Amino acid sequence: MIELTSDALDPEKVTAKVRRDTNGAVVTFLGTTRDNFEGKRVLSLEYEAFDEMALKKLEEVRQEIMAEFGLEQLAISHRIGTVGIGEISLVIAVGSPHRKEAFYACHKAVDRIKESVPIWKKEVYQDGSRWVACEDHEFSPVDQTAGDQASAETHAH
Amino acid sequence: MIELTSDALDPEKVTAKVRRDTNGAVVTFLGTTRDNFEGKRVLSLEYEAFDEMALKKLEEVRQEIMAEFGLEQLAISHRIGTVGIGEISLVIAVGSPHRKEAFYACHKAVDRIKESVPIWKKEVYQDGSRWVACEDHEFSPVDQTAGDQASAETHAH
Amino acid sequence: MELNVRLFALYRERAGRNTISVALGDGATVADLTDEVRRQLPELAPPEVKIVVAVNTDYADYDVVLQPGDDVCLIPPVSGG
Amino acid sequence: MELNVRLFALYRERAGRNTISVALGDGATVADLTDEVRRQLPELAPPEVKIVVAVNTDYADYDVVLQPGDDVCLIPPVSGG
Repeated sequence: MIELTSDALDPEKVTAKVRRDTNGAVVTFLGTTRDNFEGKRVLSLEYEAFDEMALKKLEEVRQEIMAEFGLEQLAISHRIGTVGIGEISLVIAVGSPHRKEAFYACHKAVDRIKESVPIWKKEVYQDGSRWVACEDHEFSPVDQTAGDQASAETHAH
Repeated sequence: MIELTSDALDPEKVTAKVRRDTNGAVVTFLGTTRDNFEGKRVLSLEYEAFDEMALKKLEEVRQEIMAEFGLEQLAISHRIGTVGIGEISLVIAVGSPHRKEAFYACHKAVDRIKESVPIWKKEVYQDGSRWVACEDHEFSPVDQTAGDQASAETHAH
Repeated sequence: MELNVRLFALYRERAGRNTISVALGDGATVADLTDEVRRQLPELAPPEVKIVVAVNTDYADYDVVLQPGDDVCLIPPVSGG
Repeated sequence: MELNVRLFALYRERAGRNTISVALGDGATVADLTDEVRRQLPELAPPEVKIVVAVNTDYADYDVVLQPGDDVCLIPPVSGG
């Protein structure tokens, strides 16, 4: 149910993993690469992961969220390497008997992944690039240590 | 962006309608038919719509939600007729620059549809059937009149 | 005036037909219509359940005055999704 | 003990390499490690930014005592998703 891959992600495949006859709701999140950042045109994104730890942390997030909402189906696929504009970098699919839990669990899973999993994204511009820092999130961090960090700075090269 | 059809729904097609290079998030909801209701085995579901009004109300929900969350991409497909167990009866896809709005808008769209659009679902059992009544919802109803109704009763035939 | 009232789902099944014909005086409201419907078809809905009415594909309050030629539909509790 | 510390993303680029070698005394903690890293590579992070450390693929508090052979990695601000 956890995947880290340099291949293009297939949302249909990830969603299929959480479909069950006992479930009435499936909520899927797709993270897609945007073509702009603060008015600057983004050409592509490069994702890098600390693979062993990222897989472990993704599975931890998965287990925590499932336990928290009493769910049994949650699948996560994260892409690494170069991801073109408009392409999918992250797919999270949650299956649940009822929709409320599916929505909350999926939303929280995205937030947790963004704040606790060692994956980094670099925006590539015409005239340089920038490692993106963790976005603000609505749910309290899993690991407060990771939240202490200031934003990564822009640096041309 | 609004569809009422007796054909099988294709989530990929609905999601594609809301993908944009300016969007960083897509949230998709699939309503799927469950195989049980209060311990009773459900064989299939039959959806009936007051077509003209349902299409109009679906478009109203779409416009309201987009205005409320400042979004431009929201697609809804609802299936009618016989829907087998585990099959998809509803697809809602929301595209947004940021994930929070996408999650909230999609969740609210499902709730609004369930409380205000003239579509009815009948659960078919081995020994009878039952018209399902509107579920509880978290958001306040669009039209209070529709909320006044008591549950439909079970009736064998 | 004579109005053709359309029935759906639960109400269609309870009435055993798709439409009923209702005769109303000039200036009759939606409330007058549901009173007349309940007289004709007491089995449609228990007295404590409000019958929701759509006029010309919009939900209509009980004080709305009906016009000849209005498209009137009875809307049982919805359950889409 | 001598530890090979792995660097990723922003830190890797700032250091211009994948790993650095850090010599520490017995009983050294994660805090001692980051002090030593900052001495070797002051350009890695501004003083006000805490350097997050993973030991054996888990986030480690600053008072954790390091052992020879530990897998130590420096984790710049994450930004997956």
